[in-house]
Amino acid sequence: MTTVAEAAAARAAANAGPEPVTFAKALTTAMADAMRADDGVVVFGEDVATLGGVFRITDGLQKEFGAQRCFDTPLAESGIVGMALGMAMNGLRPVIEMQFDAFAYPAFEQIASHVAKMHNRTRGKVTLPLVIRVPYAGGIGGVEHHCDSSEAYYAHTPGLKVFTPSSVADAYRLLREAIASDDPVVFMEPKKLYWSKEAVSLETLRSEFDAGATPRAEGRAAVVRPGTDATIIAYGPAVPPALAAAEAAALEGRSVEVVDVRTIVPFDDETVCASVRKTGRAVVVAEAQGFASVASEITARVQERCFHSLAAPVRRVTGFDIPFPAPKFEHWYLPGVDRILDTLDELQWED
Amino acid sequence: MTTVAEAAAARAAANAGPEPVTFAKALTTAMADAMRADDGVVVFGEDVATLGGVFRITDGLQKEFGAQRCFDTPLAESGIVGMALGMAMNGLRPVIEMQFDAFAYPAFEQIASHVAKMHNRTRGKVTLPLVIRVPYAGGIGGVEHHCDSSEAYYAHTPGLKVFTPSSVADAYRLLREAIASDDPVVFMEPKKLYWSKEAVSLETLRSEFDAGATPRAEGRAAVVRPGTDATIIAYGPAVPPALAAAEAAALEGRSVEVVDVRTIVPFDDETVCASVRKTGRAVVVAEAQGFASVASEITARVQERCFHSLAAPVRRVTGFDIPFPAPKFEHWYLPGVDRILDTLDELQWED
Amino acid sequence: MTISVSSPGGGETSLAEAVKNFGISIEDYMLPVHGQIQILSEDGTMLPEDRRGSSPGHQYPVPPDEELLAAYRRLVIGRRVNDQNSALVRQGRLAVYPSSHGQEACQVASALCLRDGDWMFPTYRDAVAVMTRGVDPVDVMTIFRGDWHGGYDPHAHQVGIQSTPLTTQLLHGVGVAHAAKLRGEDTVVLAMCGDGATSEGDFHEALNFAAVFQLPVVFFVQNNQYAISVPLAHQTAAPSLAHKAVGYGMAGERVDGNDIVALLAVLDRAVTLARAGSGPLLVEANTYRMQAHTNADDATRYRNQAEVEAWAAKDPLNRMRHYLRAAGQLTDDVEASFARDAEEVAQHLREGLSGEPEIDPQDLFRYVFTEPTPQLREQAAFLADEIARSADTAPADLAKEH
Amino acid sequence: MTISVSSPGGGETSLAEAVKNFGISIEDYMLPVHGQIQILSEDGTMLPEDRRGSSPGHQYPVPPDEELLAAYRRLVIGRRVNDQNSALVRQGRLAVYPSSHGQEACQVASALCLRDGDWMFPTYRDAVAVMTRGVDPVDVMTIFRGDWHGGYDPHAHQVGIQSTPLTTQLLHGVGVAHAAKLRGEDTVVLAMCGDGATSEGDFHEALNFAAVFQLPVVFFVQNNQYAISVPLAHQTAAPSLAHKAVGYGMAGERVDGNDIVALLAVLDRAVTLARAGSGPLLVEANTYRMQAHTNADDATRYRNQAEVEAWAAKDPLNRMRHYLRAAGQLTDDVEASFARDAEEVAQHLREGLSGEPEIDPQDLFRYVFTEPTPQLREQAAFLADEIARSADTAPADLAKEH
Ligand SMILES: Cc1ncc(C[n+]2csc(CCOP(=O)(O)OP(=O)(O)O)c2C)c(N)n1
Ligand SMILES: Cc1ncc(C[n+]2csc(CCOP(=O)(O)OP(=O)(O)O)c2C)c(N)n1
Ligand SMILES: [Mg+2]
Ligand SMILES: [Mg+2]
Repeated sequence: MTTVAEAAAARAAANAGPEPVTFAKALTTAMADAMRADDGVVVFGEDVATLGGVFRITDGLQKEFGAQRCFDTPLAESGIVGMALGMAMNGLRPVIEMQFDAFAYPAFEQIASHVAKMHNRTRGKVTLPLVIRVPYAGGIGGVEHHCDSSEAYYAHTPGLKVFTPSSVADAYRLLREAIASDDPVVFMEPKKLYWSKEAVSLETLRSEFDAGATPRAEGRAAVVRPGTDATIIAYGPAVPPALAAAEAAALEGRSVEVVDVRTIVPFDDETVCASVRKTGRAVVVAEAQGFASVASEITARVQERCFHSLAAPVRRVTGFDIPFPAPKFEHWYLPGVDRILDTLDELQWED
Repeated sequence: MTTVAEAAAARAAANAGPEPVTFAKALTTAMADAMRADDGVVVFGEDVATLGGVFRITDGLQKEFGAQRCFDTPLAESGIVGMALGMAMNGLRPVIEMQFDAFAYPAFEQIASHVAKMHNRTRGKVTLPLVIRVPYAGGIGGVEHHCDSSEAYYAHTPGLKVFTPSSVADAYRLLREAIASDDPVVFMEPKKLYWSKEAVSLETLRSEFDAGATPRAEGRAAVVRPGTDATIIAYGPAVPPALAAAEAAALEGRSVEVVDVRTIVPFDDETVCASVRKTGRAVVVAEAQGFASVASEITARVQERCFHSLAAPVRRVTGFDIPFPAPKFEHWYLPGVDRILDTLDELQWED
Repeated sequence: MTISVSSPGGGETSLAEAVKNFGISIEDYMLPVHGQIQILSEDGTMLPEDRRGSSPGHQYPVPPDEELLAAYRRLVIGRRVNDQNSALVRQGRLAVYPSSHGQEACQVASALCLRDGDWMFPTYRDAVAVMTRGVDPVDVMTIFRGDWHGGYDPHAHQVGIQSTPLTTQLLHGVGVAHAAKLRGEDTVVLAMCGDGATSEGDFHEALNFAAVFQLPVVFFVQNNQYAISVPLAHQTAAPSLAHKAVGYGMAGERVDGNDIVALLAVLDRAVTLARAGSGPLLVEANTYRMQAHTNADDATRYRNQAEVEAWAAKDPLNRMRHYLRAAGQLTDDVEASFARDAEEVAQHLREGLSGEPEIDPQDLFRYVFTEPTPQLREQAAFLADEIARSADTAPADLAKEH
Repeated sequence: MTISVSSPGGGETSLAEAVKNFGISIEDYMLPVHGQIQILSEDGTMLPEDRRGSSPGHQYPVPPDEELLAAYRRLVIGRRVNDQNSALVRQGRLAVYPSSHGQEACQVASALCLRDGDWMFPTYRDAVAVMTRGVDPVDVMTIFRGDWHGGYDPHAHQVGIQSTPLTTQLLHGVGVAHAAKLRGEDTVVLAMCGDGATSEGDFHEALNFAAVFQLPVVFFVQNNQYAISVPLAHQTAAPSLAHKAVGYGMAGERVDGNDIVALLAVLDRAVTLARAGSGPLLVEANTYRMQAHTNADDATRYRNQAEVEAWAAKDPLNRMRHYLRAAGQLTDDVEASFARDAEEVAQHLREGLSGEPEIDPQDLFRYVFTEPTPQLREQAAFLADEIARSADTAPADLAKEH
């Protein structure tokens, strides 16, 4: 809740204050700052060193920190995660990149059976300060296997934290927090937001983070647009269409609050439920296929916790239960403003 | 709904009619019958041939059908699934065994990126009649990695069907259907039920199946106990405690209907919603950790579809969001009768 | 279906047999030649037999000149296809194209070494191989145009989908070969991947399964020296990728991947051995990815022009052209006719990819399963309704969508 | 932390260096000896040097007799531990125990070849190795008693958890070695797996990563001929598992896994080479799983008694015992004292595993993360409440649970 003002300010104030910064730049800066602050932080993966990553998110890190702290590995994702686990056991804080969402699947056993379980299995004797960065979801016209929304696989796996920023400021903040965390974090980066820009000051974010001036974003959803009539709960790539839908709804006289989940695990029941109890109506928006998804979870817990405040069932706007479609079909798949507005319309306003 | 009578009969009539048969025997017989009926059916995996599987589910198949149709592979799950995919492309109907739930994870990329997508990707030109058998869930005092409930990973992946029987008759029927299906089926076998027995006639089931006499179980939930006051929705290993809870509730004067989902994908909204609309109260019971799970999905869709019939929020009784615990802790983890009864009690009966 | 052949696990026998056949040690059978097989020199002259890099147990018949001429025609078409597709990307007609420019000899040889009934399992970069095998070039481009995940029927030409998840397709090839073997068919499978892909676990599992079940699979690695930006030295510390065969009890071969003569000789022999029951083989072709990984990549960030130029001098087309001209096979007329054939394919591509493809949103739900589930039917109806409603309020030409 | 050593990818250099050091070819460096290294004959006599299976570049110093005596003591204890644990399973004190009976020489040598600061990454079957490394035997049994997933602190003895998902732990060992190398520490990692496990993709990825980054990891494969019911011939068609080293540019070794002298010699050399910067090595020990996979398994379903008996004749304890007695090292007194030491460990196990362990249900939520999430706090409270309520209605002795 603390970031309402900030986020609104950042999003709106493009005409004054700091220069616009891309989401990608915020991520790169977060890694560089973390590497400067702690020389145990190492970055590796496929094409992250010389090339700076296929999305250039690790650009410049090898140059500044050398080939020992930012390096390319052989092409093997299970190898990357398994080796990172060992390095985390032995005093380092690896930040690893999976090149695309679906290309993290070869590492699924290492992630689900070891990364998620090592701390618990050893009664806390082994901690794994390890960040697995996963560029995810669609909206970029990518071919098959390059646009999966895989967050549910991780969110369903006990022992993993799952973060997913939707704003430039959160990209910086959440990645710093993920790297600083002693728990393994799967860090889901909405690819389509990499080139989005906001006027935020990375210097300010850095000094705030270093000073511990801002409360942790982990476990705190952000009310990114206040409203009174209904709540949209969204995360990652679904936040921009959610905000746009709220804006459009406002023109029709409906005041819609938008909550950005930010960290799926741990989940912020407090902020989400406070909003829904206030508005009495809720729509959950997520890009992933809906069946047995994070959106299902949010829907289920909101109705469990806010049942008597609800004027209508909690509704979902998600991807269809189909493999992510080819580029030319993408626009029919992605939850867009109209679909969200239609769903808002159906929340039994006549009652 | 068609199986209400049958299931009730089968479960009750242990004193008359056919000899008790184990769940394991029903599965073995289903495979043998399928192999007899279609010589394209091949069975392979780790230790399935000479040994007959660590649970003996494939016992005798190599002996009857030879080493070409039932054989052991090198120890590599991705290899097993990937090779099975190629064999399915080339005219066979592989039935493969993953030795334990968590040991299917090395195959996750093959399953999620290929098995689930090949039919769609090729506009239906390639069909994959492939069954991936996964012994799953706990209740057997197994050590780590041997008791995961992994159904949500598959159910969330579009393109996979997910079956999970809870009765001996369904073990036979659903496995025959899975093998006969032209779509890939992840066949989840509750380990703790392998040694459960029911008085059913495998001969009758066989001739019914071969004659197409019974309607398909795929996509049809079964009302395994009728009731009027509340509905318990469960599947796989959660069905027996659900039935026991319903029985206990009956002693307290509450008539609880129990719906066995049977096939998670495709899901039977019709039967589930008809029950909940009738009773007005619902509890979803599943052994898997609850977060972003199949139970979340069922909860979400029931409240979406039955909101105005609900006298109380749909509640969940699931595993905790922790790695599956060590044997001596298991009883605290598994959703048991008391926990289900407690939850039933909380469904705002006073309203 | 009748399953007829012998049981898996015959590893030792087959190695022993190979050794007997060639009169060499097991290690000599498995180990690739120390250099690589090369038949045509870089300036296009045929090397004397004792300078081709072969050694006992590794001998290769040279294909007749007519075959070489036909292969050259394919090279010319392949090069034209690569360059046409790259142009189509620049014109916005294709979203992306991973070009095999420079690797055309590998592409052509992988198709020509197979006969009808054999299977090929290609990657995203093997479009030219797939076309050479007979698939309509426009259909091959569907994935890169973005109107579906793939545009051809794998069964029609016995060509697997062009796989993106690296190395996964090798296992599919192993499965296809296994099914064929169980039925007693003499299908050979050519399973293709890149140098980077050899690092994935599935590479290991595929080679091992093929070796243990003694399947007729030729694993063909196009070592183009890079996996996107990562050079071979970061993929392996082995003397060559072909050395990996040893760990599976398999024979490994190295071949000059810009020498179509050597490629045909080596792959033909491998396919023949595999068909005769030798078990699987691994062939590594040394070649070079002359262009960036895809149009989205900037190769200047990780390699220098001198390296690229050194490889340009080894161009597979030039070499073959010089040889065939010197041999009197390639006259000006023939060359002109090849150019025309190439231009025809290019034109077919341009035309086929010129308009916007007709697409039907309901296809989204049609092929997920053999029959849509109730949930998919609901979702299909939801989308149809949404489109219908938006058509009511939108320009008329959108109305055709439903 | 200061990172000080050179960058990864130095594969070629290190191979070339090895070749220079030993004056042999690259292939001869990588290929395992054609037979296997054996120093002690099956009847317990020391073989002459030219009959130990070694070849140029593969020479091994024999450890002094005192070391062999100490190793024998460990063998005696290891055997006793195996048999005691199997008995505890029969008595219901342990849920399961995968015994290394017959493999004790491998178990003991893997612990003895390491020094303080080195790491071991064992499997579920390597309990004796873990104990020999210094972990309390009762703590090692926690996983098999079922009161937690593991009972020891991996950092306390630099021993990874006993891994169940096959081969996954090799990569953890690679990571530990990599971190140490980046800090300039001279840690060596012994990464252990079985014959069956070599078929998994992670085996490939681990060996390749170690080779490419030139890490000081000794991969130690206990080839006990079976993966549950599946014999070696169904795992691989290679002449030996050690041949797999070649594909990574690594040296492979075969050693008699029932000969503790050869094992110590080979592993000591491997650890020394690795510490000196040779890069990783692969050692395959040929041994035999004398008992069923675990107590839950029935080995008579897939192997015959004659095979078991043939291996019984090669028992690692007998061989060492004969040698040491002949050498005058092993007197009756010494032998009696070893038996007492073994009995002491057995008694410690019996006592430590006699009662029901105290367990706290709240532990379920304590270690999932470094701090419980709000959701876990809720669930913890839910369970505490449930237990409290059931205690109200249940026998008093359950009340202590919260
Ligand atoms: C499992 C997986 N991981 C990562 C990627 C992303 N990726 C696509 S191509 C490529 C490089 C492949 O290199 P190589 O195998 O040498 O083939 P080339 O592109 O050179 O033909 C990578 C890393 C992928 N497609 N699949
Ligand atoms: C990834 C994975 N797949 C399957 C299993 C089940 N499993 C446990 S032990 C075993 C056999 C292992 O054989 P090997 O590697 O030779 O070791 P050994 O038991 O002989 O010591 C199998 C298949 C597992 N533990 N992990
Ligand atoms: Mg390459
Ligand atoms: Mg073994």
